[in-house]
Amino acid sequence: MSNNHILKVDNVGIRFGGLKAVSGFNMELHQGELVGLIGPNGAGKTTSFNMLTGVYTPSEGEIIFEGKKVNGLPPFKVTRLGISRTFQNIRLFSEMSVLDNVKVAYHSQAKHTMISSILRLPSHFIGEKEMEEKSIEFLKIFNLDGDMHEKAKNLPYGKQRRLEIARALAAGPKLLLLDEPAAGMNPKETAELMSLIAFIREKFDLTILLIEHDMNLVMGICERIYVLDHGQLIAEGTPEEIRNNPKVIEAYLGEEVPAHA
Amino acid sequence: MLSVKDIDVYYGNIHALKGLSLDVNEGEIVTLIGANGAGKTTLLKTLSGLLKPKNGTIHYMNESIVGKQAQTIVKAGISHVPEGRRVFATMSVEENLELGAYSRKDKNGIEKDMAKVYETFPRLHERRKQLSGTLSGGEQQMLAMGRAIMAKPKLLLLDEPSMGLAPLMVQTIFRIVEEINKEGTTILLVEQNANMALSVANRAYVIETGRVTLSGTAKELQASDDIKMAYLGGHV
Amino acid sequence: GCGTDGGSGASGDTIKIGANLELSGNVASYGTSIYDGVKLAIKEINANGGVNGKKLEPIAVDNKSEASEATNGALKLTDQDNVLAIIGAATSGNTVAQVEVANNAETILISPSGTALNVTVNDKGELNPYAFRTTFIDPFQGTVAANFAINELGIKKAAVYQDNASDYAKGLADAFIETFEAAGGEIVADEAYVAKDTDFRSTLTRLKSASPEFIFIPGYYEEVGLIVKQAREMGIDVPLMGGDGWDSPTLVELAGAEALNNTFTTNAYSANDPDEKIQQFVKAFEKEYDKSPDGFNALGYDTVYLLADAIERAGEADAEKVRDALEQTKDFKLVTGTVTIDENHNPVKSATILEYKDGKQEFNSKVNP
Amino acid sequence: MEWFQQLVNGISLGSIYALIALGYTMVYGIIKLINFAHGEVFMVGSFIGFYSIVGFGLDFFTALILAMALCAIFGVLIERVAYRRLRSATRIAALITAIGVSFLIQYTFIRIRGAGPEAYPEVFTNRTFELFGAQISMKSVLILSVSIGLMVILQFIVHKTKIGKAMRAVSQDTETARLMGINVDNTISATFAIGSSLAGAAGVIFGLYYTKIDPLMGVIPGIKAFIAAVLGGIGIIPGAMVGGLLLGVVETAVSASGYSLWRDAAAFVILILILIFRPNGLFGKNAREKV
Amino acid sequence: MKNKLNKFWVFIVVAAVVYGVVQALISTGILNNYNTNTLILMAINIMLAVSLHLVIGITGQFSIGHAGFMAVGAYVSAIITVKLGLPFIVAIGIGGVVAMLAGLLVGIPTLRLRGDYLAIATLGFAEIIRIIFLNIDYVGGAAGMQVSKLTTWTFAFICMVITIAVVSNFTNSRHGRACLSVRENEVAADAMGINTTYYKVAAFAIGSLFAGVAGAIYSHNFYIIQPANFGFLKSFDILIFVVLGGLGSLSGAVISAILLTIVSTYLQAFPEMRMIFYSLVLIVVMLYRPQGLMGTREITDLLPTGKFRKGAAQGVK
Ligand SMILES: Nc1ncnc2c1ncn2[C@@H]1O[C@H](COP(=O)(O)OP(=O)(O)OP(=O)(O)O)[C@@H](O)[C@H]1O
Ligand SMILES: Nc1ncnc2c1ncn2[C@@H]1O[C@H](COP(=O)(O)OP(=O)(O)OP(=O)(O)O)[C@@H](O)[C@H]1O
Ligand SMILES: [Mg+2]
Ligand SMILES: [Mg+2]
Repeated sequence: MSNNHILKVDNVGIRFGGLKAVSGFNMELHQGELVGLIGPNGAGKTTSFNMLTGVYTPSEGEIIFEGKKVNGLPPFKVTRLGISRTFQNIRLFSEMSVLDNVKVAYHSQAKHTMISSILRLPSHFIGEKEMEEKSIEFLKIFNLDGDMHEKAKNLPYGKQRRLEIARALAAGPKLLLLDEPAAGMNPKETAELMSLIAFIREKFDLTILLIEHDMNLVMGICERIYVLDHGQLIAEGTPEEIRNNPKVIEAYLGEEVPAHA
Repeated sequence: MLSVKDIDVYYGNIHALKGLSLDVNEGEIVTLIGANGAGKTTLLKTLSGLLKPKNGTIHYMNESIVGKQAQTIVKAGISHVPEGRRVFATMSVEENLELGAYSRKDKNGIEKDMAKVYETFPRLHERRKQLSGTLSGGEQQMLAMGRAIMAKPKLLLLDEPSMGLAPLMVQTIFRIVEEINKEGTTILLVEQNANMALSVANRAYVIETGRVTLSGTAKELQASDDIKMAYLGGHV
Repeated sequence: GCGTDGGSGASGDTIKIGANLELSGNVASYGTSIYDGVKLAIKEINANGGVNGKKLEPIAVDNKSEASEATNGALKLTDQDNVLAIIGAATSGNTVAQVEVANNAETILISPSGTALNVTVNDKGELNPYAFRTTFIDPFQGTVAANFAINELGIKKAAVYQDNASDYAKGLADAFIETFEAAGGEIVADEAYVAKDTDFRSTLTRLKSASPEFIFIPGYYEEVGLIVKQAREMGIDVPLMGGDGWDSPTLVELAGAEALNNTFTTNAYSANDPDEKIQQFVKAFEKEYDKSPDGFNALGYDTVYLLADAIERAGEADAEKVRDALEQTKDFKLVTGTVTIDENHNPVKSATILEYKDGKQEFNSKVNP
Repeated sequence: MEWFQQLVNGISLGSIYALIALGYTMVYGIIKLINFAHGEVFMVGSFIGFYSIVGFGLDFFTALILAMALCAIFGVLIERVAYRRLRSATRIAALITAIGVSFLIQYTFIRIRGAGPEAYPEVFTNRTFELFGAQISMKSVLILSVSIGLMVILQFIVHKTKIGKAMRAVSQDTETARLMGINVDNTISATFAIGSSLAGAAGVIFGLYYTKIDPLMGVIPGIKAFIAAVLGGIGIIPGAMVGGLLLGVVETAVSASGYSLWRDAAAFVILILILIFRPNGLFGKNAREKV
Repeated sequence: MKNKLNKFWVFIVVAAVVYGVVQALISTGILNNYNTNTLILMAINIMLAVSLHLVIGITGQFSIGHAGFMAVGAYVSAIITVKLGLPFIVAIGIGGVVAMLAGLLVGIPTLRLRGDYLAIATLGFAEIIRIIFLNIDYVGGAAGMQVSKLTTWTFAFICMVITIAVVSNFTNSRHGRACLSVRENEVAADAMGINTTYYKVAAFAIGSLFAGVAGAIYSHNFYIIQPANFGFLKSFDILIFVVLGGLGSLSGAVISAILLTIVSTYLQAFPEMRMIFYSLVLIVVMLYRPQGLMGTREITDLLPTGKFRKGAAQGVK
């Protein structure tokens, strides 16, 4: 199991001015795993995602994805290598239609050139047609095809969250990073989201890393969990181990651990 | 203390609140639960004067506050902690708290309340010179609540104080909510985290697409199967 | 109609005169000044019974100080309004933008203040058959100034500080430098400024350290006023000289009477000239607009009279005949001098050299072309 | 010592830019509006000063106060009529409106009094003194001190007073500011009043220093003030001051080297270089969006 | 898909018809020189508006120095016909290409700036370009350069149609959507694999190309070009077309360019009130319709087919 890792985070750290937001972070993800990343607010979870996706360049350490070093690459190149993400604060293309949001993500898989589009050559029509069909497929999975001509900003919040995931999938990732996908959802919606995540993992053969504060969700679907506190890894293990880890209880969970998983 | 009758609120053509009514009595914690987009935030914004209802009445301490400016309502004792915290990021913690007391003139009272806030939230005292934009989510939530307390409210409107917070922090926040209430502030609490909300509240309303569909004491609702299905995670 | 009938311009008992001027935009102050002069002249002429019994009817278009709008305006005046003649524009560039239109439509075009050679003669050296001007061409004043500096003031080392955005200033400067050097003088500094500027101190500091005995400053009064003032403040006491662009009562206000001592200008006329014609104009203008006229006012005013005189001599408002009459204008007395139109459609006027003394222009000498 | 004279020249030019930029950055910082009409308020202030000195025979300081007061009212009026409705619109719509307001003021003015220039009366006998061989005019010393004084006052108002805190709160989040009990409309009006009265003061002082005023005089200084404000960092008061001075010194340095025609180009090159290396201006916080 | 193919051809056919009708009116003398010239001016303004629309409306890059690229096209093409004596059509092409190169040169360093910082940098570059021409004696400096009139209605119209077709085809493709996504949320676009710098620069280059073409048509229509014609006020004029039409709406840009050209020419007859009226029009439109005349909609959205599509979408929902 240890040699089929898809992502290896080796002693990574970053500082903002004097603040060490993350330091000495180690993590390994294996093909097909579903892993959780938890920790108190400001622990450096989102910052870690930002380093994994090229938004920030780590000031130390290495990030190896499928044998290739990805730290230092700009975000769009990282995405093209196969890491895509959602955002903690939703970042849709709000004035564009739901369909176009997904098409944008499918962009790098299409081949027709700018010239062919400007001259309306046959390759343009073929390429656009394929994009449209593929994008609608993604929307169908998330049950968003009914809203495909709606502007993204007009969707209700829950659908916007789902669209973000659909869009991230359309970018063709092997590793999907979800930043608090259930934030602002009520327990019922969260439960639906859980099954959806499990479904897409199977269907697209994905490895998933997710940040979440909803312990029902994290403990419910993650196979392994990493816990960050003050930018440092304080624990790693199965949900059961994490739930009972005194350090995690002190820093993060508090006494009232949800009873049901 | 607060009585809302049949209000309709619109965003352009969107009819967000449809003839909604509810009451809050002095000293209570009342919680509103409901799905995304049900209209909870809209209601709070209407109460604090950020939005104007098209029809209906809102009485606070037996006086109509419909059409009053936000600053007048704040002076009258209603203080609103907005969704998403909304601290003034490039101002220090202390300045944020001072702004909370913006409409007050009693210098001594302000100082006293400031001390009280720091007592309730020692973390804020520790960080009082830090720019609030660099605080962690939980700290920002504390600041937002502290800022509202600085207005010396009789009625505190809280919009999803647990959103995006770590479990430990959620517990802290709810503990503080109960403390504030014990010290005499009435609280109207909007929450997605219905479990938590119902466990601290006296009464609750359920809102769906702009209407109240259910109300009762927190105990009753916690026991209701419908509520369990819809809002407590489906574990009947 | 496309004006192929020779731009009749006369319908019934009026003669339509277009004014295509910079009434807004960058150089709005020049255009509006000219237009004030034009309006006054037309009012006077009409009050005196018009030209050949016909009233002059002005039709103005604003070219926003832009060439494209000037072309378009000229097309409107020729194609739509069928004017007999167009007065404008204030600057050479905006006039050049109308020349072809006027030629094609056989409509007279008179620029009151466009000094560049290519207003009346195109780049290939051919005469633009319908284009005229009321003001001097550039080289004459520059030559006069250079001769004056050398012969009257005994200057050996001169500096030039010119308005870079104006072809007028450039023309004067080139002629000055050429004449001055040919006569054995030395140009110790040649600097330029940008129109609409207000702070000239840094370049003046440079000029000062070149120690010239005389500075030639071709340009318009708006900047020149400030330059003179700032130069004196910086301790530059040498004689300063410029052309008719200096001519405005505002110059004295801007620079201050004291700073203007020891400065000279070439001009076709002086508002302080006791000459009856000039004083009449000054009085009429002050009565109408409650301010003293500047050079642009006078040129606008003169342009109308120049045109009216030609129409009168032509006997009818026919563009071709009026053009011929314009070409034959000889020793016609205007406010800005006594004019003869030469073979290149340029006015030949004698220049006067004026000296400022305590804020008053005083006659120094007269130079014939 | 020519360079010293040139440095003096540069600082006096720059302090005029700074003076206009102070008011500009104030308004700019709070409602994030590139208020092109600021240059026109400056122009109007200049004319108010002119007419009250020449027309009504007031003394300089009374004229200055009057211009500041009337400009404050004028600025508030512009905000009420033209900008208030656009608060929730895109910034670019507000920008176009500002350009419209700017044209409207210019050409209404031209319509009323013509486009020609007016010359400011000499209210002080201009004294100059010599320092290290450079001629320094008392007026430029006055302007520099006024600019620095105003900067200090503004900085105090914005950071230390209650209204200043309200202004900063409004600039970050109007809705939450209202929840604090802040009257947003009044706060914005106050900002416009202060910013516009500064523009008025700058107008009068400009007239005093440069003598010539005309209805289009606000255009170039308006743009220069915008540059100075951006150079220093949007909304940062000492930034506007430094930005203005820097701009003045750079422009003078270019002219002093004999490239006066390239002056504006060089100023822009410097500006662009600074922006490329410090994308938020000299004093701007690194406001990189937190993802 | 078929629908989109058709849309393109419908546009071409409509264009051909408009051209034919106007040409006939010109030949029969019903439209005089003045009217024709106004139409040419309109075509130029449309090109400028549409090219800037790509930069601001589609890609969201706040450029307020578009006149600079127009100046490059105007001067370069004028040099080619006047000084080198080459045909006009070559001049248009080279003028456009050189303007595009200028766009690349300006775009690459500045497009990493945002918002007002980008605005001031583009304004600065346009001024630099203008000052460069001001200081080159070869093109006449401040006095300007005389250019022979070679622009005809045909040249202007064809260039305009090409501009609209290219910008519209570009926009309605994955490349245009990439630009839109940059406008909407640059961070997210980047995270979705869009090379945001590339698309910003590409949009800027295409915008500059057509600004250059418009400049070439412009310089050969008004007999003379001077650096003063290309100052920031010109850039503002173009910006006003785009914003007034509705940011993000190509047809809005076209419509407002047409309307404002008409308003502006009509107001020539009221010289003293002209700018007052013009500014009032601007203010009133912005106050009562801050999203611009068309908002983000296209004219085709208002046609029956567009309505049908929207209706259908709502039906499913
Ligand atoms: N661009 C930045 N500049 C300065 N500090 C930053 C920046 N980005 C993040 N930080 C700081 O790094 C720390 C980690 O932030 P991060 O957003 O990663 O937390 P998180 O674990 O995602 O928290 P939450 O659960 O609240 O989302 C915080 O203290 C934050 O303020
Ligand atoms: N500014 C706005 N413009 C238009 N519609 C809005 C606006 N704000 C909210 N709405 C709509 O009004 C309805 C109620 O929204 P509201 O924000 O009050 O819901 P909520 O119950 O607070 O949901 P959440 O749990 O997501 O915070 C939703 O349909 C929403 O889309
Ligand atoms: Mg986070
Ligand atoms: Mg809400």
